[in-house]
Amino acid sequence: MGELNTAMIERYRNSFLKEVEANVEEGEWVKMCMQCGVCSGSCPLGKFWEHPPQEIFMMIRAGKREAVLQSESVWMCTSCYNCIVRCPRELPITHIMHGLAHYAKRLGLVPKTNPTAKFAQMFWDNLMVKGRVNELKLGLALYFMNGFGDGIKVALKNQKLGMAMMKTGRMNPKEAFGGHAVKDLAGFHKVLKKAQELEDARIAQNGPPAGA
Amino acid sequence: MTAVVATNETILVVGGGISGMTAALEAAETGKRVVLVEKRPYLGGRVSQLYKYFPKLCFPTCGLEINQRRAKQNPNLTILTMAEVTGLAGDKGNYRATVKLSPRYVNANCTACGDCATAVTAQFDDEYNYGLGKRKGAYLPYRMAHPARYVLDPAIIGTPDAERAKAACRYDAIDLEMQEETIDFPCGAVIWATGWKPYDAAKIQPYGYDRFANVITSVEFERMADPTGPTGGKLVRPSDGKEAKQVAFIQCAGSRDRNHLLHCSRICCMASFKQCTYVIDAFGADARINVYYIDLRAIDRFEDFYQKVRANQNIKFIKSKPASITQDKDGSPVVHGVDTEGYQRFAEPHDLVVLAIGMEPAVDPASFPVPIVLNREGFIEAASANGGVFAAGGAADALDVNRAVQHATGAALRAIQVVNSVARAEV
Amino acid sequence: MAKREYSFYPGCSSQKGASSSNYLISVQTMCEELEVQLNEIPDWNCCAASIGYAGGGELPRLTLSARNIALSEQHHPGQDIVATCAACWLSTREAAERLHEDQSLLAECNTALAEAGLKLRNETPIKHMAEVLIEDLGYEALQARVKKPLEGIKIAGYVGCQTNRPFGIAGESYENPKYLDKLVETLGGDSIPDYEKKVQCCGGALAFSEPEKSQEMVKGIIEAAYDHGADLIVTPCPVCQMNVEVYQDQINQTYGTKFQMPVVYYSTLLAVAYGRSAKDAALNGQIIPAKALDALAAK
Amino acid sequence: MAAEKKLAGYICTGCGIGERLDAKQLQAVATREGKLPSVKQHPMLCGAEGVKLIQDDIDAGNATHIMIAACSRRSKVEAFSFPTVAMSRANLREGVIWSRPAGDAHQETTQEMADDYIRMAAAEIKFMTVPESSGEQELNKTLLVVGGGMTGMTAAVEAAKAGYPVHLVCDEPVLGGVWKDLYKRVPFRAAAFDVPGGNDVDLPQPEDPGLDDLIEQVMANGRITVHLNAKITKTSGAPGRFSADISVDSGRTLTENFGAIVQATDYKPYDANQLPEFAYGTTPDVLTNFEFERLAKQANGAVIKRPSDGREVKSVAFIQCAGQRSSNAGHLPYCSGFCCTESIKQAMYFKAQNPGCDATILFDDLRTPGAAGEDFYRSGQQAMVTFTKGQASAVVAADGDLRVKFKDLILNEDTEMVCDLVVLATGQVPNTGPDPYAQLAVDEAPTEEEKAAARAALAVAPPSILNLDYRQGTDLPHLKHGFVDSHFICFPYETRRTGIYAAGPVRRPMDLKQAMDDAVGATMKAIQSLENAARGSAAHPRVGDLSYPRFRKEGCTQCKRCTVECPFGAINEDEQRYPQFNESRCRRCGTCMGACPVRVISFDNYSVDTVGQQLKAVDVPDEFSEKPRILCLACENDAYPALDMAAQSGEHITPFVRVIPVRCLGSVSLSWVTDALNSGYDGIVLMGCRRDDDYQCHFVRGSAMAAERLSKVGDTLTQLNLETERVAVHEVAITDLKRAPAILNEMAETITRIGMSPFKF
Repeated sequence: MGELNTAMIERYRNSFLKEVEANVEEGEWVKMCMQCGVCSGSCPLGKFWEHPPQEIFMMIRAGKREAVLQSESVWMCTSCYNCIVRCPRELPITHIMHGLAHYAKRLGLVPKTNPTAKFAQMFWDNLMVKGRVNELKLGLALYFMNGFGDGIKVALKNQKLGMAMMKTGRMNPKEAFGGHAVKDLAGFHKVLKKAQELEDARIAQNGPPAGA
Repeated sequence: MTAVVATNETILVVGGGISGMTAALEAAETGKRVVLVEKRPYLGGRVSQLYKYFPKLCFPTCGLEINQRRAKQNPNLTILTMAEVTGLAGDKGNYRATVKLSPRYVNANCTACGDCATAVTAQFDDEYNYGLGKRKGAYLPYRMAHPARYVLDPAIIGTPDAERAKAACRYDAIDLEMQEETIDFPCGAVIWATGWKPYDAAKIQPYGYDRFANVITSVEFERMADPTGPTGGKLVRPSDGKEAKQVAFIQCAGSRDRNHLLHCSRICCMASFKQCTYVIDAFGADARINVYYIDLRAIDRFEDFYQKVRANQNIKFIKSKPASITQDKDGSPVVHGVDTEGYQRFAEPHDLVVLAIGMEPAVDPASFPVPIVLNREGFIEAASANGGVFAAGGAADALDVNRAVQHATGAALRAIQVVNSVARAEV
Repeated sequence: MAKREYSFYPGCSSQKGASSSNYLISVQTMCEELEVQLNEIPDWNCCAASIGYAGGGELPRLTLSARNIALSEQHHPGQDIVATCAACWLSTREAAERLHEDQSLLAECNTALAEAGLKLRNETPIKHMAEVLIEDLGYEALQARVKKPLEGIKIAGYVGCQTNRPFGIAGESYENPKYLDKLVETLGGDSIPDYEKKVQCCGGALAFSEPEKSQEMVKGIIEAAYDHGADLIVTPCPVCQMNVEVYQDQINQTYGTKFQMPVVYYSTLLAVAYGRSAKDAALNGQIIPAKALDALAAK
Repeated sequence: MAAEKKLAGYICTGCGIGERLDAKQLQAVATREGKLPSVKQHPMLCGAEGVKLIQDDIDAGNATHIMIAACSRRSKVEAFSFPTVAMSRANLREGVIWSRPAGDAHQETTQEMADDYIRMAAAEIKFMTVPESSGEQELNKTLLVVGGGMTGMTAAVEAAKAGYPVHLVCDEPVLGGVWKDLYKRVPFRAAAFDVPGGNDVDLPQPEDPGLDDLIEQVMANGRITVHLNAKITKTSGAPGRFSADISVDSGRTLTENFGAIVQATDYKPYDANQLPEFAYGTTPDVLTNFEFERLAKQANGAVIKRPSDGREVKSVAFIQCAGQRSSNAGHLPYCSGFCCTESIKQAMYFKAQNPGCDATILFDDLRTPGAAGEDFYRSGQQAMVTFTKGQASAVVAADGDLRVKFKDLILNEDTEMVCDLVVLATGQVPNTGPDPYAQLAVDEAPTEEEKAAARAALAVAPPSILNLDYRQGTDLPHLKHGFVDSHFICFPYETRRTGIYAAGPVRRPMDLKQAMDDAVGATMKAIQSLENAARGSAAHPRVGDLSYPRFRKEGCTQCKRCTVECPFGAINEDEQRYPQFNESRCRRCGTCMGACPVRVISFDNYSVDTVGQQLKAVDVPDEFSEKPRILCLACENDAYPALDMAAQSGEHITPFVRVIPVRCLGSVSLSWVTDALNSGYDGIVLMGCRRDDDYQCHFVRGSAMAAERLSKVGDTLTQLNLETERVAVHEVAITDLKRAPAILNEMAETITRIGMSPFKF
């Protein structure tokens, strides 16, 4: 995706705000922020933020492209919607955060070690396979996402939990083989493939012409 | 039956607050006949509930005394209290107004001696003090009320209290048979000065006005600071009556917020600066004040006052719209948020949080007697489509007292232009 | 009363052998009692929840929900869609609204759906089960069927995020929703109206990827429940239920706490109060047993 | 007015007066000592029956001067309204029975209090007459509007609409003034009410300034006479009879008569040469908001080019508060109020012409109040104007670019921005004449440096605009920062030069919409003042008062104190240097009366006698009676109501005080003080309004003047070798319900401490 990144840099020169407006889901709202900070104060993960939402919006205006797209912060949103319901300008902050994260991923700027980015991707890949999430496979994949050794550690840490889940019928080993799936899988895949094409097409011709 | 002498050269002023009083007096003192209609039992509106004015820190009752004297002495002015305009027929230069008069149960004989209040027992929330205190069922709305005439709360009519009140009056001033009446009279122009109301703070859920005793509104704080108010001028925590030395002022409480009021209410920043001085006057060096704001709007010459307040070391200004308020174990409201200047998180406990509450226009489009041009914020726009109806003061925009009076004075001329043209037409 | 019918969207985690399969069981029991018939949307797919955003762009994610709604409209015309999972409900309803606002997106969606011969009319109301209970049925109807009041059981109503924001239950505030408390009282239990963590996010989205963060958040939620003397926590959201219940051991290890706070679904409460067995109420699905309810169910 | 005085007294025994006091005794006092031939009592004088009792006597010609002993003069005003007769009121309710505890212990002294108030009111009425207007008045409906800008033109048009002719004087060859360079104006209206699709749909956009339309209205209006390139070289007279010399550049001068005047001279753009840090003057690509507006007007919607090299502007920065809100030398200390929305508007010019252009506004506090203001802010954001909370420190011009150095206050970092053009949001400087009191300021300055400052101010004083032929100077007095605003929050059009009203940015900084609104209000007041002048009635705050200063020329020593002390500069001096009162300029505060050492100035209804005789009428017991007498002269607007309301709320005062309301402490004649001391009063308390910079005296300087005069009373006391504590001056506010009575009680204690006055007979 490196070339898309370069293309975007070229296309939007100095205006990161315009780039966000054109390419990020709900990005056209960023300009309406009045820097009151209610979102930053409302985020339950606030204290973990390097850059809280309102600051990210300011950074976007200030053209801090890399700092924003490579920040761990945009991956920290738990979709609790506190910010959205409190924002005096009704910015869809949750979606903008997700949009930024997705855009960063498209451009290949996601910090390599960000666990949520990885998990989120796994989750998507997982559901894309059979149209429904396979918790067991997702869980296993997750344990091993940072390599085999690490995975074992995590697995052991969660072993007790795993047993309990199975005992209560809330985890099923059989899911490892086959598992729940959408019946019309072919149709499902066709639909999603098409959606992806349309999306890519839109992004490709999005935004003002180069040099604007 | 209340009789009103009026012609289509008469100016009808709706609302007896500072704007309505001003418009009415300016027109009357120019020689025009004016009928002033006020919903409350007395004139003065919201300014009568203020302790001080910014930026001079002088007392609203001072100017009110002058305006009331002007009103008492002016033969051109007819004042109807406990009255509401329910209808307006006709058009510019030729209206007919319908006015509903609610019974006061006290007639002009009243000498304001107060015997009836002594006689009755039932108590009610005192609306003049925004419910912070109680009043009797027979009451003088407040000490300087004009007309200086007692009122009987409709709730005591038909109860022994009503009889007690009647029995106590030596001037045959209490008339329990008084009925609501509807009158109508002509007028040439209408000045709509129904002012504003404080935005319902309970709707601002993150701040817990409805959950935490020590979160109050700026209008309530104003009553608290008034020596004649419910706490005798003491700044205290409603929860336990302890002195409120650590006070937070939260700006834009309801204003500049698409979940509440779209507009900036203009007065709140200055009002909070003023109220900061109350806290400083009360506790001096022990006062600790945090003002949380988005933009500080001390416009034009008000800047002087802002700088004066800003210079006080015990007052901190934090550029932040607080996210939420919680309550700690001893009932202190804790303000949570982020200082956006350099990103600092805070969770500050205070004795008292004052919400600088926004101004909601007291203009109800649903019940407005004629078609009227409103803006998105609900204020009346100046528009020729409004015919001979002119908004004055808080009905037209979020205005401080000075600007409201300025605007109302202009509205008086607009009305005079109409009735003067009527006059010439009739010559 | 005539049976109410809904087009039902269970969601991945309610499937047999999945993390909230117990939720589904108790919901089915509850619905039997309330004469509510759930018609599962045939061949529904995952909604991508609120974590699908990394891999899935806007349109693909919307299309997932669009497919579900389209299927429902095709097979259960005229029936409101009801979801039990907060995330499923939210994604689906959000998608529906987004596609309402943005006609070009709707068009693209339908182009994609056409690949499988589907069409989205997008005219179906999308409800959470809590809305069905409170708005469609009402507290009175819920109370009428109570056989075993939850007397003496103190229950913290943990609403969490996604049934509450941004849509929420009609008439409830984002900051202090009372519907779970009212529900508890309706069932004869003791509510904790001033449970201050009732809308605090549990960090579910990070439970797998950054457990240390989410578990710290969960800790606060459980602590507050203990502070108010709660016997158990009730929640309307599978992510919350799972996240708040199952990590208590690990939290105890990390923080040296001794948490053993049962976390149940409202549907479990209703099933028990309506006199159904522990099994029907899916109490056997509790990793931390809800003893008070077990006892009551056993009576 | 009947030539023969028919005195009559009426005593009300209602509201507990009858129970608490011996009415027979009161009656006796009124007849025997008060010498009122007819005295009647009624249990409810304010009732229909009581009022009829009085009215009948008046109608029968048996009462031309009436004394009403009942409640305070502030109560039952409408009931006791007998405009055809002179009336005095003895305050027995608030002033006596409500101010005193009940019970035998207090009965004697309380009764004495009441008796005295009867004596006082009876004495007062003998010296009152019903005021009649002097008869000089005539109605002159023509207004003079000074200033041809949008403010002045609005004033002219609105006055004309009300039927009042106007002469509009503009010192430039064309109308428009400072507003004529406007390309567009900040929208006057907020977003429309009923637009579907959410709050950010159809937000207000910059709109046509409406200048041409207004000019057309002015020119087309038959009631408006326009004088271009004209100046006012002399203004004399008073409301209803102003006379102004209007000189046009041809050298011709015409003299016109006017009823009232509106000064709408707007503002002068701030001189940005005081802002070298922003490279103003070193590169043409740094402009003020005023200069840029001109540039935009020339471009008229086409590409906006850089003055330096004609290159299209692709990035522009607006620096807010440039040379404003700052204590630096040469900067404006105030906020000009219009610049935030002005910059948003100007930034939108670029966006409208080329959405790709980057426009950034560097602000500290964005001030867009009200409904329209906040809508316009969102409108600017929607147009993708970038708003950055930052403090600009410098602008550097280097190789064709401008580098704006600033601190980003949100991101908390010192940074810079490169752009093609920089616009400085500079402020408004009021376009007023010299402050008439600038000279006085020099004289009165306590310290040397303040004197120096005052002299400096005097040195750079602007040329006169009105050229008033007034004893107290040529122009409207300044309030602060050179603005001629009113000092009263409740009375924004209060003026210290009766009949002359300021409108627009001469009063305070403001934007175009406010200026035009303000013009309407000022015009209203101007019209009102000429109408009242025609009736011989006073202007605010004593509208309806027909009295005016009468003076005994033969007694006048030409000391000029009245002409100097009049807070409204109403009094001139005639050829023989006698005071010339210009009654329609007079506000009836009586400061001249208080100033006059020879007591030759008086009003029909308020004079040295109406008060002097009251204090003499009081019965002063001898030295050994242990019944001191304290005189309290209280401002009728604040102190007196405070005492009334204190009584109403149950506060008690010493029975030894006798309170006399005065129009203003400025009207207090020192003779009253000396008379009181000579006739054996033991203490004197004077209650006036706050008089510092935040003065609350409704006659502006009255309270201050009184304080100044009374500061010398100490000497008098020492000469009489009396203790100086016997006379005290206090600032009392209408809210001092506890303090006002306390002050009186303290004086009583002081007397007990220092003993009775030896001057008793």
